[in-house]
Amino acid sequence: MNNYYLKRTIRAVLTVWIVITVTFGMIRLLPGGPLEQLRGKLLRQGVSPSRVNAMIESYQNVRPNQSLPEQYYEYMTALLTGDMGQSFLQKEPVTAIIGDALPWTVFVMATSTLLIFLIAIVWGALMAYREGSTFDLASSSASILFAAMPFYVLGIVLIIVFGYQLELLPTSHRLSPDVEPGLSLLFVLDAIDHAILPIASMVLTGAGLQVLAMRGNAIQVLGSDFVRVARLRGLSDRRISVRYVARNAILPMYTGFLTLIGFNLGGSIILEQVFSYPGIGYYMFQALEARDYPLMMGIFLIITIALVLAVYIADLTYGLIDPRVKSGDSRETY
Amino acid sequence: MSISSDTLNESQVQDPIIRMNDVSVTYDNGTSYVLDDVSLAIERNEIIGIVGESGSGKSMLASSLLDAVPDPGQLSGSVEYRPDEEQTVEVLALEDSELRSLRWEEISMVFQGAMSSFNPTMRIKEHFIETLEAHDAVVETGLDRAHELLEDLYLEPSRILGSYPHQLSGGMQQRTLIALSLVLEPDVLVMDEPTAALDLLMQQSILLLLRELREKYDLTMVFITHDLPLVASLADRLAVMYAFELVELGPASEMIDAPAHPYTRALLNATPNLNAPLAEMRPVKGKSPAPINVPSGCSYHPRCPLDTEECRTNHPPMDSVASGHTAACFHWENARTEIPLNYAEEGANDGEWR
Amino acid sequence: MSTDPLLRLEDVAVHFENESGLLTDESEVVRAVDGVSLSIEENDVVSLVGESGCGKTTLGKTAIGLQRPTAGHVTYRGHDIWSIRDGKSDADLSWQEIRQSLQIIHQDPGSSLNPNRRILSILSEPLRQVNPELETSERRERIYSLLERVGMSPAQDFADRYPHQLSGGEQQRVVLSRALLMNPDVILADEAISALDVSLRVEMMDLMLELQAVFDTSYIFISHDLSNARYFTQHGDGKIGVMYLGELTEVGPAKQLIEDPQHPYTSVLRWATPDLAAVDTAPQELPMRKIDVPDPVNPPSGCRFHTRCPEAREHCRTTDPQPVPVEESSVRCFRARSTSPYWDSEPIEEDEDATD
Amino acid sequence: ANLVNNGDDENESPRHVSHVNQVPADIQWNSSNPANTPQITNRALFDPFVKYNFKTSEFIPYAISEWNFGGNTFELTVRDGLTWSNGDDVTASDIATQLRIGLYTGEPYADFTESIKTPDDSTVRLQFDSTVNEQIVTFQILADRFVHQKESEFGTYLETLKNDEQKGLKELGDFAYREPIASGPFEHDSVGQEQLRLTLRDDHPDADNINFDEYVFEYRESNQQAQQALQNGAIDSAFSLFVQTDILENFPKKVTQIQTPSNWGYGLYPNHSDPHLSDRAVRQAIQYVINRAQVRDNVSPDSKTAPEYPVGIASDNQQEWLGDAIDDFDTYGVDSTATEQATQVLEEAGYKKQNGTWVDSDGETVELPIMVPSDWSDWNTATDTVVDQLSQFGFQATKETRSYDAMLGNVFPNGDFVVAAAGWLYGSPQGSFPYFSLHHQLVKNNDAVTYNYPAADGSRGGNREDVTVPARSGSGTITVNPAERLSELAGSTDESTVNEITVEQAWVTNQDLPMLPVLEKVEQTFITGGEEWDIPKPDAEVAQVQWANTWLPRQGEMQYTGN
Amino acid sequence: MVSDGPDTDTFTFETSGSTVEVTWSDRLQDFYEEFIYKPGLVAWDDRRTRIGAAIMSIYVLMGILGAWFYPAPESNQVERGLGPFETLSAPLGSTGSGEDVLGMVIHATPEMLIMVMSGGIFATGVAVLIGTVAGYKGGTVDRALTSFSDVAMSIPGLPLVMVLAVVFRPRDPVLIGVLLTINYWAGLGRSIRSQVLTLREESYVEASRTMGVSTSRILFKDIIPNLMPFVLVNFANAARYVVFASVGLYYLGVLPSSVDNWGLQLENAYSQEGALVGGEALYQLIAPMIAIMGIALGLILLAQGLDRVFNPRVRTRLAGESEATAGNEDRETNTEVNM
Ligand SMILES: Nc1ncnc2c1ncn2[C@@H]1O[C@H](COP(=O)(O)OP(=O)(O)OP(=O)(O)O)[C@@H](O)[C@H]1O
Ligand SMILES: Nc1ncnc2c1ncn2[C@@H]1O[C@H](COP(=O)(O)OP(=O)(O)OP(=O)(O)O)[C@@H](O)[C@H]1O
Ligand SMILES: [Mg+2]
Ligand SMILES: [Mg+2]
Repeated sequence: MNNYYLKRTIRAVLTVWIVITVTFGMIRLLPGGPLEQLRGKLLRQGVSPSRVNAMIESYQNVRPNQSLPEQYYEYMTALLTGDMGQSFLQKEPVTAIIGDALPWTVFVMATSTLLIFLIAIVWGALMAYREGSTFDLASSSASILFAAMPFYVLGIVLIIVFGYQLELLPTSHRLSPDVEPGLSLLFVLDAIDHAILPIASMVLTGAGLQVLAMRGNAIQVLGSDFVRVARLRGLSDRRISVRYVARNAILPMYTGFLTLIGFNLGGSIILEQVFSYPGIGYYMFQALEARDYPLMMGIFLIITIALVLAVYIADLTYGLIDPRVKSGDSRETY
Repeated sequence: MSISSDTLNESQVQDPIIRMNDVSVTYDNGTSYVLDDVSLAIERNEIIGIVGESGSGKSMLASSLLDAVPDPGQLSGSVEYRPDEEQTVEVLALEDSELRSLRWEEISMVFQGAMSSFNPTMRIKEHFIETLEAHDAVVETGLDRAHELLEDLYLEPSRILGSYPHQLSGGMQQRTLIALSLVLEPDVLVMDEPTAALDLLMQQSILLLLRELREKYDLTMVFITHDLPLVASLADRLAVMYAFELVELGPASEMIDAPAHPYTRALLNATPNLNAPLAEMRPVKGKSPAPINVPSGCSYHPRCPLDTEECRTNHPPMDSVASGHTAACFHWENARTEIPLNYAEEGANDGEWR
Repeated sequence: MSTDPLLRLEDVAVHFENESGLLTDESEVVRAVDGVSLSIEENDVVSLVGESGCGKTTLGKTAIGLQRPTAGHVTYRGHDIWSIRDGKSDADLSWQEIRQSLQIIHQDPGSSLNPNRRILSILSEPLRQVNPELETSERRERIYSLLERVGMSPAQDFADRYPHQLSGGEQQRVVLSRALLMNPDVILADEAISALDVSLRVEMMDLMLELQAVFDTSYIFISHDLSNARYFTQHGDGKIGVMYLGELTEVGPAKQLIEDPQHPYTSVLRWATPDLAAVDTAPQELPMRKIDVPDPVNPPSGCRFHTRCPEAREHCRTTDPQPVPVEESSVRCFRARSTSPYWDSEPIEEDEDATD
Repeated sequence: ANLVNNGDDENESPRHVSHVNQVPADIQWNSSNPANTPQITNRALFDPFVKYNFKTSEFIPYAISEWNFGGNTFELTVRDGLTWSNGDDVTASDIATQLRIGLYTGEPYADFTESIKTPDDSTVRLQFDSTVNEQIVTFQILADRFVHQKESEFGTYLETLKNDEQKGLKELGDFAYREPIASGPFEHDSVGQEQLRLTLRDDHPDADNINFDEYVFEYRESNQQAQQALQNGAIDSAFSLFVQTDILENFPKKVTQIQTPSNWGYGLYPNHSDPHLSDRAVRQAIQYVINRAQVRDNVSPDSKTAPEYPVGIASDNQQEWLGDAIDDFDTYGVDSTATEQATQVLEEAGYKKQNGTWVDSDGETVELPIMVPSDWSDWNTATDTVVDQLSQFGFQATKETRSYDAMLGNVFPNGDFVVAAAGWLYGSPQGSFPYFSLHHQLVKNNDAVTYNYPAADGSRGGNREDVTVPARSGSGTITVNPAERLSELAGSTDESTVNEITVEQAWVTNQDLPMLPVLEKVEQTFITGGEEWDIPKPDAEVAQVQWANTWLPRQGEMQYTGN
Repeated sequence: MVSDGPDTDTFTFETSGSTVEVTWSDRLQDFYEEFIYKPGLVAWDDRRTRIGAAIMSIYVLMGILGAWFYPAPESNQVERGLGPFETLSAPLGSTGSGEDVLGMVIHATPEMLIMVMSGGIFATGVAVLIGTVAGYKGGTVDRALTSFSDVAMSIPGLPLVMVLAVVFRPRDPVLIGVLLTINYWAGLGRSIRSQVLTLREESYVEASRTMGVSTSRILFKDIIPNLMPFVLVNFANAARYVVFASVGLYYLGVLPSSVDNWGLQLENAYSQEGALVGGEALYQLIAPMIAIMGIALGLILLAQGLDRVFNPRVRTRLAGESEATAGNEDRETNTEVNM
């Protein structure tokens, strides 16, 4: 029993470690890796070599003259103490930038994903109940249409309509200029106000296929023997729809839900760019553009960890949700 | 044909608890009959076995009893519950809520495939509780009864109730399902191939337990199977279905010893048997018809060795063979001589093994 | 080669270990087959009967080399097939030859035919294996002729269909044909008729037996139904093996086994087999103390049947009976020998042997 | 609607809202730290030494109230009554500290400055090691410089620099100045992700000219966002905003556009180490082929101009400095694709057209990938058009994009390009004085681009070599050394020498084309007037400065008049 | 019937019917039946596939014929800033630098189709390869391949792709397609593996194994054909992902703008033409948007309908062949897609 959890935990940690190592190697082995590029840049700006070295060291926790394994060791030990180095761009510790940006991204993405699944579950189940009706047909078509739209395209449309034409909603930033973060109603409302369009563009485009998936699941469950027996047993429609249909139809979507959160974090790069929403995706893009390797790697790592964690949680908890799975082994997310 | 069979049915059954009159089930807007004009009365407290090949309409018959034919099937005819009593219930005319309480409280049903009859995400106990609650029964006493039922079925009640369906073996699930179907003390238990997926030992064990349950709880049982020998020893009466119709009905012993319909006889001969001489087992030739093109006249005539012109054009009515024994065949008298049984006549007595 | 049986299983055991343990070693071992010895001669028929999960399939697959035994040996014409497989044998027999000689027919004919291939293509496969140099047209001819032989004519029409376009009986004939086209020595028929309608079973068994003569094969016939096993075995003049929880409890000629069961478990199976002639006799008591089979992960000590055996005594609880020959049979029960200490021990008291 | 009410309800103090294109919270005000230095906000926080007026071409005294050029000295007088926001006076030693730090951080005046002294509390004196041209000194010391490094804050760095230059540079470069002590009329109040709030300082000498209490910079990341904010009145002014014609037409009437020369614009830097681009004929052909007027019209005819003569001098100043000689210069066709001339120069140089594509004498195709900053949309449009023009002519031209940061960081310093888009002029206000832009083109460009021009400085991939071009008048050729000639100019106080060298070097650029000028930009500054703000006409003299929205308040020319 | 069969002693391989001969034209005919006619019939039977196929054909036509015949976009080919439907020479209007908007849409199609194909083939190809080998071989091979895809899957796709795009600046559409799906295959490979794990236990696979059929033959004959519906559906999904991701990356300027792309068109309309603020240039935004949504719609519809093409049940029924066994379940594949 516990054995599985332990093994799964070790595997998750191992995966993160491998990803760190791979990215570390990848960035370093790229033609003219970060240090080379940075060195070249600083040297040409007329900065003296010793200063260049000092700067690189502070940027990356890595001494440029060290051998690769030594650099790796130092990088890893620094990481373990929560030190991801300094951003070239912001001259701030990477952890500080991530600490500031991450909650916003998580807020937008977790809300979006949650909404996607809520809508998918309710709507998909309704469609399944009325399979073949006009409602079903119209909803199916709408789902497919929305799914055919990339979220950033819808984002642009929403910006034009609600931001520029109707001027109903802000098109950028996390907050209005005057609002200070804090536990005030104003702050909360303003934060929501700014997140509406990004969330809407994620939800509307993301829900389509999930709705169809839920519909399929629900139809399958509706046709199953145990629902028929439950009807014969005289259970109320309410109970059947909640405990029987919904519960069993949602099960296959559960892991998808958690992994989608992780996946969407990656999508935040485009979303936050479109909405100028300074979350981790926004900074990731900036870092990418400016070759700000410490920041890039830091955010990359965070997203990876989020993804691994999502899958990890999905695997560990699936057993709790679906009693048929003993301790997860037989049914894993992937 | 229906008038005579009705009267016949009535004459055989003294105290009917359910009576089906000319029940038909059609699909595809009436173009395909999957149950064709079946009339049958079920005696209170009897075990009636309904036997037929796969696809012959047995499940449809069972579902009709509870007005639970799978969509989009059309059910016609009438099903009366307690037909000769004052509060006769016309099942097919019931309101939703009335139907809801009739089912499981009066007539309950065990499906083929117990595995898929339980909600995989709920413990067994919850199935019992929700059933009790749905029928406004007192949960405590209901659970006590469940305990008792499970014990009667050779199960450990506390362990079973605390398990999820997948944690039980097939035989356990089947017995649990039977307990669940009896928890509201129904009078009639309809079982559609309750043991088809189990091995013989488990089947026989369950049959034995059913017999005990019938005694203990005064049950009427409708037992549906494609395995004639299996029910033969359990049932009081046997009904044989062929191509969506009843072709023969009679007391179990007579149905085995002296079946009248050629199909019944062929079926019995095709059944591997511990005692019959090996050389005399014969398969039933040909295929049973699909619902869309049932042969005219006697639907069995293409496979029947005795078929005549009459069989091809006329539909044989249910003819009384003996008291309480009817068969739908023009030549049932010939059948007894033309189609000898491979076990009863001579091979029967070397089967004594105990 | 002369004295060696076609196939011999010596003290074969198959244990399935459920994956586990980097750090703990609480792995579950399912003892699917334990200490089974059995031999199959040329043109033989051996039936295996027993409850669900008792290890019939596992034993059968071990016999035809689809499952590697955890312990014991499986020899084919005197050669250990797994050492040939591993290249450790110097016998002039290749794994490929063994593989071709031992074939299987599954329970569900539907699922043992690839739904995406037409019958012709499915049946070409064995010929391709056995006779790679055969011309396409000749291959076709052979297939057509065999199809007609198993009663599927016009063959050309059937050969052109997909499996789902055949009825269950026809599918099973195709499966049988496929096995036969390999020209095998042994065919494992794992519940090969259970999925068929009652009325088709005899026909199928007849066909199998009839083709046995033509193709010169032996059968290992698995069934949970004693009457089917009897029909098949008695026709084929072979033996029936009764399995319980991974062990062979009784092996013997069909007639003897059915008419004079030695092991209490065989009697139980006998009881469970419906008897048309005995319809009128009053229902008997359940001839067992429990209905459910114990968990094969923790099989009961001593005689594995003792938890359910109506005749069990204290001796059965502690000591594992060894097979003893009784006439042509071999029985794994103390009762088969009148000198056993069994007879002196106390009957088991009901209450205390609650498993789990 | 915004759920949030802008501004505090009870305190309805008038304020001016402008925009900033950096995240305000990230800005730090130490200009010696290269990260996140301010682009506009410093102009409200700190007073400029002086202000350059484009209409009069003169410096207006401000924080430096007087300056005196003495051949090899330069004296600055600090404005009387000027204070820091913490109450201290702005003293000569504050200014000296700032200028001295510049000696270490590589400010151009470091090349000729020997010492910086403070004879008294309000005077700073720079001593040069040789004679320097007055214009150059004035531009280099006064233009674009702000009173921003208070001695009490930056003095320690200067001390360290004196003792250990490396250490000092590192410390200074790492110092993030987040709560600046202001010298301007507004002081730092609060800052967040979205806005920077400055409040009026009553003790500033010009505080009386200002009748609003706050100067707020709101973060608008992109052009579009700033345009929208201006359109719907969310901001009152915007500096240096690129606005296309049709959008301009949509702006409310009250929004005034002030156009000033930027002395800067889109041009192409050939990499002179490229086998083809090292060939003058190819550069000239390209210049002939590019139809600058068409490029201008495609990008935005209102805010771009097509320079008449491809020389290293801004359009506005060409006539003034080149005088009659201008007629000798080649225009390379402003509003046409001069196919004939281009073909002619190429063929003379041994190139030929093969299957519609130009190849050199070895049969190698002339490939012209043009690298352009991806984030600058107008430059992308310009490049698209240029690419089309070049392709039609038969060059194999393509567009490549990199972020501007990447160009600055990699492409430019490493010379990692064939043709790069970059500014071909020096920029305001120095760009008004030809020395700077000629020096920029010929010797040491401002963008630190390694363009490998042989005559250029070593830091730009050159060797300070001589250049031979056809003589401007008559036949024959002249050979000059641009680096030497321009430093001669820098050291000269003689007007005719200055003129002569200017014309000569302009001629060299015109013939040799070290860079290929395409467009010049008009700086667009927007201020909302109407009912709310009282502002001058866009072409009023006082408004003709760089980014008037921070200058007009000091002059009392941007008054709040009501809601 | 067999039980009544006359001779049970001898059995010879003889055909009772006409002689069987297979000619090449027969084979061609067979091939046409199996791979073109019947799939086509099935596809055509389903409304979704029909629409999807129609949409995709439009794009293919646009990519081949359109790009061939329609003039390539070029600045100043027409008047600047034309609105849509004003002139025939630029039916959808022109940009501020006088490029024909329709031309831009059309000429972005060929590269997009190449990207989509290469990305789809790469993603599904690698997934099938890794999934089937891992699933069928089991043991160490399985563990190694599974760990490999685990790690590949744990690297966030879009960020990874962006980093690689920035570094390698791929221009070749084939390469871009591959790059975009650089770890898309991983999740797919895992689900293929688990399907193979089930398929491997199927009786018919065991039968093939028992006959001694080689592993590769089993994979190609028994396993992969059964995965085809799944693979096809996911091919379409991967293709859609490639469309979305490539347009997004072109829009952000992460991919080098060496070819025409709808993303570049969007970005130009957005940031250069002021489509947001002014509203006049909105049509320049709408044209590429419709192009993007159209192709995505086509791919989704195809994916939804495609899995039926490989379902022999549906196929034979539609081809009018007899069907002996009852039960004609039409499978609906639940498409679960990310992005
Ligand atoms: N939903 C349906 N639509 C159309 N025909 C149906 C439907 N359900 C069942 N049938 C047909 O009705 C006929 C009778 O079915 P039924 O399930 O009663 O057979 P059965 O005797 O119970 O067979 P089995 O032994 O296989 O359970 C069959 O031919 C079947 O194909
Ligand atoms: N691959 C396997 N891994 C683990 N346990 C297995 C495996 N195969 C079979 N078993 C277990 O071994 C035991 C014997 O299985 P087997 O399939 O041989 O029984 P059987 O007699 O054929 O049963 P049935 O009649 O149900 O087919 C069962 O308990 C089964 O759960
Ligand atoms: Mg049924
Ligand atoms: Mg088995």
